[in-house]
Amino acid sequence: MSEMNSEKGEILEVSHVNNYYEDTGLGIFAKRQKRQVLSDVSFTIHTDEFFGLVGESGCGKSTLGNAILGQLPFEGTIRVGGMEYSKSDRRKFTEKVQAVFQDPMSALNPRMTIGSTMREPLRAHNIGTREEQIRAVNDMLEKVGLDASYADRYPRELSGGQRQRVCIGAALMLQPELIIADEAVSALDVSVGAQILNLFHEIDAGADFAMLFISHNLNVVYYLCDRIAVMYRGTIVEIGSAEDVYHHPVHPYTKLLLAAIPDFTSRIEDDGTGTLADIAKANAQFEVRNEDPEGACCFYHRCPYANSECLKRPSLTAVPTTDSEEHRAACRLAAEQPSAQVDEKGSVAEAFQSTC
Amino acid sequence: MKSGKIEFRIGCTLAGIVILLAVLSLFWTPYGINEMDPASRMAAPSLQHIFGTDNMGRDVFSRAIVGARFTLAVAVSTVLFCTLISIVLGLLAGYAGGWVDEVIMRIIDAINSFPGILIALIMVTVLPPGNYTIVIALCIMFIPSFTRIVRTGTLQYKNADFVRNNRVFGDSDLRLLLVHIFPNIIPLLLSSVIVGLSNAILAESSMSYLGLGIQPPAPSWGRMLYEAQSIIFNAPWCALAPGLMIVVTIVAFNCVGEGLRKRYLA
Amino acid sequence: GQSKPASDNSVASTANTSDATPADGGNFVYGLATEVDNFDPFTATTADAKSIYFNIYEGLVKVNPDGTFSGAVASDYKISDDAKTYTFTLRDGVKFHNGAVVTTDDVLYSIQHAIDSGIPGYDNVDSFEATDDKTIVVTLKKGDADFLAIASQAIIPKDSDNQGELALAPIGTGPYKFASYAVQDHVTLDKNPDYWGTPAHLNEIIIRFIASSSDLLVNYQSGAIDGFTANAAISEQVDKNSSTINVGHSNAVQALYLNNANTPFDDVRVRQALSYAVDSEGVINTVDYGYGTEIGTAMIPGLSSFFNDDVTHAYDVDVKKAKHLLSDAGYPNGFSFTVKVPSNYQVHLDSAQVLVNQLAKAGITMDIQQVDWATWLENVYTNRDYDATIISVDGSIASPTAFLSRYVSDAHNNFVNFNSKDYDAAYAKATAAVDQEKRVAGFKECQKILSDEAASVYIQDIANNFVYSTKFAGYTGYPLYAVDFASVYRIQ
Amino acid sequence: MSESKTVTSQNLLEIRNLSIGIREGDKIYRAVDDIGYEVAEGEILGVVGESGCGKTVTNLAIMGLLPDVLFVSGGQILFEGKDLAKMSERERAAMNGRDISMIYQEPLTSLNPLVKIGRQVGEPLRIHHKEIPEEEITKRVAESLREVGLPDPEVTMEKYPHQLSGGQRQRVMIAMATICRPKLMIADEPTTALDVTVQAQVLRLLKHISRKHKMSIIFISHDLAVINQICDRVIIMYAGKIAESAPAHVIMRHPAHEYTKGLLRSIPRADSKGESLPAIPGHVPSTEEYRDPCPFAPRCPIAQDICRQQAPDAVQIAKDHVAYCHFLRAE
Amino acid sequence: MRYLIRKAVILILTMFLISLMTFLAFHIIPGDPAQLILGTSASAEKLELLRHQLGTDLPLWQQYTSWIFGFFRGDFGTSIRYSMPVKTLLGDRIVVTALLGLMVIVLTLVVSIPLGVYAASRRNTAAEQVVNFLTMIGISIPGFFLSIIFMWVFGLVLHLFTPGSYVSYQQDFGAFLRFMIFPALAIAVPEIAILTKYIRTAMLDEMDKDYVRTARGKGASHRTILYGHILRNAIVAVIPLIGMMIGSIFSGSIIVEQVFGVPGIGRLLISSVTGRDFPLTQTLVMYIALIIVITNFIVDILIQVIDPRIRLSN
Ligand SMILES: Nc1ncnc2c1ncn2[C@@H]1O[C@H](COP(=O)(O)OP(=O)(O)OP(=O)(O)O)[C@@H](O)[C@H]1O
Ligand SMILES: Nc1ncnc2c1ncn2[C@@H]1O[C@H](COP(=O)(O)OP(=O)(O)OP(=O)(O)O)[C@@H](O)[C@H]1O
Ligand SMILES: [Mg+2]
Ligand SMILES: [Mg+2]
Repeated sequence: MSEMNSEKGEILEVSHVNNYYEDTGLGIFAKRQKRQVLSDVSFTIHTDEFFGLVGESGCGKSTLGNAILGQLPFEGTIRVGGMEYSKSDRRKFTEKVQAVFQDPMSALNPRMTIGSTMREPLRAHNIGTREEQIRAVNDMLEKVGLDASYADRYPRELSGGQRQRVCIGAALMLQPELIIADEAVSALDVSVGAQILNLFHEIDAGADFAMLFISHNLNVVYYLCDRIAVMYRGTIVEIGSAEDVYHHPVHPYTKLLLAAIPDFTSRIEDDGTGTLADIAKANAQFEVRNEDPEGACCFYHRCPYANSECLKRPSLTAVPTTDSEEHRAACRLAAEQPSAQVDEKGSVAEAFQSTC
Repeated sequence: MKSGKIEFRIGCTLAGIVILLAVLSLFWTPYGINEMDPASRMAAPSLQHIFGTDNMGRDVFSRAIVGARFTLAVAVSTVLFCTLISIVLGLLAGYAGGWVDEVIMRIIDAINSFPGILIALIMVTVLPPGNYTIVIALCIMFIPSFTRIVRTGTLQYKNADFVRNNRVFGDSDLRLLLVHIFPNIIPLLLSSVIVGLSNAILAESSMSYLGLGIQPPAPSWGRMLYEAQSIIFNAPWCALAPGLMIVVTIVAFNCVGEGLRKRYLA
Repeated sequence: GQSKPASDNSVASTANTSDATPADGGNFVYGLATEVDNFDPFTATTADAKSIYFNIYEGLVKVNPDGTFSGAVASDYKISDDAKTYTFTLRDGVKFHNGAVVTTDDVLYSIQHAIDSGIPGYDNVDSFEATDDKTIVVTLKKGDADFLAIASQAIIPKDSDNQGELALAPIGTGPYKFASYAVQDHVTLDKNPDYWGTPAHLNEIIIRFIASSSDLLVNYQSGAIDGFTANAAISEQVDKNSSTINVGHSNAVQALYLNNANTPFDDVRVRQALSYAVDSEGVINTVDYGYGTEIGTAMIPGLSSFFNDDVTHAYDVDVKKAKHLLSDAGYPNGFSFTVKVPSNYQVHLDSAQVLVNQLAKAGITMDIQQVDWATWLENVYTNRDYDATIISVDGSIASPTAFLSRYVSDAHNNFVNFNSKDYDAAYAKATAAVDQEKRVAGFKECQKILSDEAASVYIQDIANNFVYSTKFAGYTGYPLYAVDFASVYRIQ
Repeated sequence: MSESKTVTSQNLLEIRNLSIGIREGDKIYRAVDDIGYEVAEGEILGVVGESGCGKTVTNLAIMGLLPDVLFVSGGQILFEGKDLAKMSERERAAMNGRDISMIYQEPLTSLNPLVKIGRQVGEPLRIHHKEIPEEEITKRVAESLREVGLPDPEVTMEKYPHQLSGGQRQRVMIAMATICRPKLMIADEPTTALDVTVQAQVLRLLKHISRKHKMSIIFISHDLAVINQICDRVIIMYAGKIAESAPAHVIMRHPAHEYTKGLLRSIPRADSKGESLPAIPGHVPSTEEYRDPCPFAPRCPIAQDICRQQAPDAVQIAKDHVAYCHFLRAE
Repeated sequence: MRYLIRKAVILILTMFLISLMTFLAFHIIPGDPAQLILGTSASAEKLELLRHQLGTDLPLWQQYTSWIFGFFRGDFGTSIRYSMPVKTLLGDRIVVTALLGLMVIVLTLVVSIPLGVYAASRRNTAAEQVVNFLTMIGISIPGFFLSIIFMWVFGLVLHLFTPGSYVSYQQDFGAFLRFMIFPALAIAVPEIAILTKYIRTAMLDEMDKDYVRTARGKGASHRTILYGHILRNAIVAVIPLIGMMIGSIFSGSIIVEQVFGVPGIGRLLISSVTGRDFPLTQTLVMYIALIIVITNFIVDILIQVIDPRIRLSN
């Protein structure tokens, strides 16, 4: 909550954000219905902090990112540097927050030169003369690892990694206090993605800004971020320092996520002699429990530990056994389960299997 | 793409020839377009009259190339005006959405379901006389389809990643529309505009055919065709010359449009 | 005779029809470029409709091919010396198409209906009565030698048209009776077997409505129709070996009508200049293939006894004189004006295009503006909101008054706004005259004034040719626009 | 453990000196340049490489499904000893779906949106086994849907692709690809579009099916970790050429080629937090760009002049371990 | 349901707008039906009388409301020009035009679907080029020029039919069809060309889709892939065009009916406009608009029926 870490200062404050999409339903007889995408999302990002948001596809990560950018209507409050978005104040707001999106192929206007695109933020905010703007663009190109000659090129002449550099450069032009990076490396090749991650590292060292880094790859988030939030079905299920969440996960979903990450130490073994039932059992941890009652814990339908207590949605509670107060999880087990050095990944899977 | 290029070239060549003839007619025609000679009426094509003469003894070739001028002038100005209006309407409807979109689209729908001939007739009778009333009539008939194109394009780009990106940069709505969305619709629009040119030629000739077009003695191809109808048996060249000119021109524009479409949308 | 016999004009006919033997029976498909939408002889006014119902209805008297009149429903008539009392004797055994015998009641009803319907000329009827069951006496307010023409108005059964029922179900006494009608498609007429006079040869006449006169041609060439009436530009296109062309007149005055109330046409010198600049013969040759008849005044040559041929060449083309007159009138460099031409008449559009050339020689620029017929009627004819127009004006009856009355200053249909005290006086004098010679002289005088004043630029009486297949023969023309199917027969 | 699975002697598929050209206007580029590898019966072969290096194209060539602008410009594709590249389209069609099948990266677009799942899954049977009656096909479809772990096959059969989740669609694709029990299945990035949890299921399933039915799989991915999970042997491709090929555990532990090394290093791992990743500088050349004889030369830390003059030969580093680099010595 | 209601409201709104537009248009353009009927020799009193009979002397709003109330009662008024109830007048002609339209649609579908599929299946061959060339020409020929040419070539030169000898469908349906095939063809040629082109393009677009590759990967035959997989998807993309086609078939029939002398509603529309026959024109315009609007509505539904993605998912 707000009382903690106040000395550090908050750049982003998200409190009790709910968001709905109207399902227009194209069908003739389709009913219009509201579908909740974000439910009661609250967290803060401190100045100069890299904050990671992970979760499976469709859980609402991008929706949250867009809500913060003021591109979507939502309920609740979001403050960036103490300021709420309003259409009339869009300019001032955008000075504080900028974004880098997933697909560098489509994020640049194909009919504008790189230089022109990068000047766009300055132009929009009437910063400097033409010459000053051009100089600033050249400096920024340099900073993101491209030379000034790229200013005259068109996006189609650049590789994916180069384009993502341009996007990052453009986002930095206004020296924002917060950058939202939505899957900024997911579309890139491994080797190029690494370059971009490095770039984020470098500019982090040089400039003063916080970042909301959205990704579905826990490894990447852990690598880059100071703090991590795990989202499931529009709810934050676990939040804490990168170390705590990655190494001492509390929420079953976080554990599942970690267990599913393919790594270099284990291999899937199967001699083909088993039955389909064996496979089913092995996959059980991923299978869907048929019931998904209203108002229950969002993970109820997949949770091996679920019991009747879980029919009431738990709120984020601090995990007691950690040294850091910051570590919180939305699970009944959060309070009772010792999170320190719990299980290895293998045993998580077992836990999942044994209950199904 | 290669095939697009070939079409584009063929189209440009044909269109070039037609336009050249039209321009030529500004300075020179073999005979006056209203120069009549009853003695040599309905003369078959010959060296004197390469497309023959019509029932009043006028040189069909001269009339056909001057007709090119009128027909093209009508087509070009129609498409020009209508594009300008449609751009405004389409961008507005697409970008603003909501009731603005609803109102614009309903009117467009109504115009679309309204017989074109009636629109033409109204315009021609209501507006002050002049060759370009037909332009306004055609314009109204063409606005729905063009507006749709612009609107669809706008909708397509309204939420495009790069537009969203620039919105985050702090660009104003107007700038987003004019600098980021509109230029990207241009290729789509351009090929439609060129196809629209040929539709305008078709429509102009249909209107002239119904007596609603260019005022005589100025020839337009539609008018020439109409006048040639009664002598088609004895002087088929009078109908074939403007008819084929229309076909060639439309093929030319369609080729150019197709070529452009393939080049930019492939 | 009042008109040159039509056969005199049949120059274009190459097939020798006189040898052919007539045969009764068969049908004839006639193409009409407009629609007959109304068969009520009291309300229908389109020339095409009249040309068709000529075959269905008859009046007390009926016009002859030479322009004279002879008895129809009436077998006999007597005209008093002062031309004020007309006595008609009903013909015996004339039957309507519905089988009823024509009685004096029917005739009285018809006359009253004509008066009620405002048929021109009937306003002059003072009283009418049946003195016995065969005799009808009509008394006029003032003597009118032309009343016979007026008395050719249809006789219809008593009470048959109180609500305009005849429009769709005509009943007359003519050689053909109405059989069926399909909107915009065709009308069928059947032979009237009970006809009192020489019965028709053909059993059935199908009149097909065709969208335009050029389509007439196509349909004729394809064999879909057997005959049609059209101007020379169309009729000249047919194959002359298999067609008979009966050259006739449209019996209408084609002119470049000038709005005498508008500048510069309020200046007689300007109007005269235009008349000198225009070469009617050129128009006739170019547009009408030489078939039209040149005129110099508002009278058709068909009414030959009244036609003032002296003024025909009063304004033979003289560009110098035209220019001279123009500079006198204050237009040394010419001027420009717009001519409104109804777009449904290709002849007039073509004529206009020829005139553009001719007037240009005298330094006058004429811009053509096509208007649709309804617009023309409202703007040009009714509201007189125009400078000039090209049109053919016809007479509703075969009488000089039909052509000349509209030039009287306060005539409701004086759409050219002609205003001449001399003319008004001359016209009054002519119509008052009972004596035929005086009448002729009076009307000729009127025409002379129109010519002198150059009320408009009179061009021609356009040729209106009846074209039909050589499988048929016998067609006879009239000085009215009428198509007499009864005269046509199939050749064996 | 995993080391136990090695290549059997019998090669199901052998690719020799395969080159694939791209026709673009009047120009011809090379998408794949003189590559060769083999797949043993029952083996899972991983193909790794960055985007555009030619993974998909190579495998489309095996299926005979190259788009019009691409063509096999040289080499052989031997399947059970017969050269696929020389076969007529008809002969190819007879094998596709029956002997060789393929699953694709994008499970949504790879299914016909207007056709019910049941029909689509049963289609290979309908095509290749016309003798099987319709009820039997329905039964087999249900069976194979159950096999890929889709609950309620009868219900699923009546659904349309858009009514299924990504993971379910991918499993439908697998059911479709295996229904005729092919000898070789090509899986082109089958898990890239899926969430990690779903990915784990699909990998497990593929492995099971391969082992159970002795089916060979060519598994394409750009994620080395995924490859490591299920593959027996791995081929590393770079810019249309093969860089290295070895058993999976060897590649992961003892990479020989500089590209492979770089690739492995640039993956963020738990222990690299806070450090700068040793990323490979530069980018993969596109097909239109000039490529050095060793295409990796511009990005290679140890590149010398020779790399820009001469293509490296295959160097047999160990049994089953081959790399293409001038600076490697055979052991 | 909401969708249906919304659509219905929009439909009514559009129709209302159209009726208002027609009405206003009619009172803006010059031309007095009474004058048209009575011609140049009519007297002022006669005109006044007729205007009163026709009701054209009433205030505008009264004329409109009386028309619209009549319309809702199913009374479309009496044609001024033909002095017949509009309903009677329309009866036959709607059938004629509908039959004509139907012939055009059948011709178009029968020719363009196989042709489009064929062209697409022969991608980059001479055959495709020939089809492309033909469609290009087909699109470029003005309908009336084509009609004139048909009339000339088929009617006058080859004597395949007799221009002008329209036979009513009630009289002899065979002869009716034989005659109508040419006007139908004159309208259909450009439509065939357009549809062929669209089908070809849609097929080509679909051919590059992944599911086609899947089908080929299963070993499906060329034919199965073309007709079983691609065509259905291509048709989904083409269906919206059919809505537009109805409109252009109508415009086409206006001219073609005029040229070939077919007594359908196209020809009636022209004469009703030139005759300032307000009740007739208004009804015709409403009728045509209704057909176009309803067609688009049907197309909407059709797409939903064919495309399960848009269909109700329950
Ligand atoms: N414009 C929209 N209209 C309706 N529903 C939407 C819209 N955009 C997103 N959604 C729905 O909202 C949910 C969250 O979407 P969101 O894009 O935020 O997910 P995400 O976590 O970013 O997923 P991914 O990892 O795939 O990007 C999804 O279920 C999606 O279907
Ligand atoms: N249809 C095509 N037209 C032109 N070039 C193509 C086409 N398909 C592939 N290519 C080119 O061939 C090369 C190899 O493409 P391929 O699809 O095999 O790459 P990939 O390794 O599968 O990449 P990814 O990981 O992105 O799927 C690329 O450079 C690509 O540009
Ligand atoms: Mg997202
Ligand atoms: Mg690929």
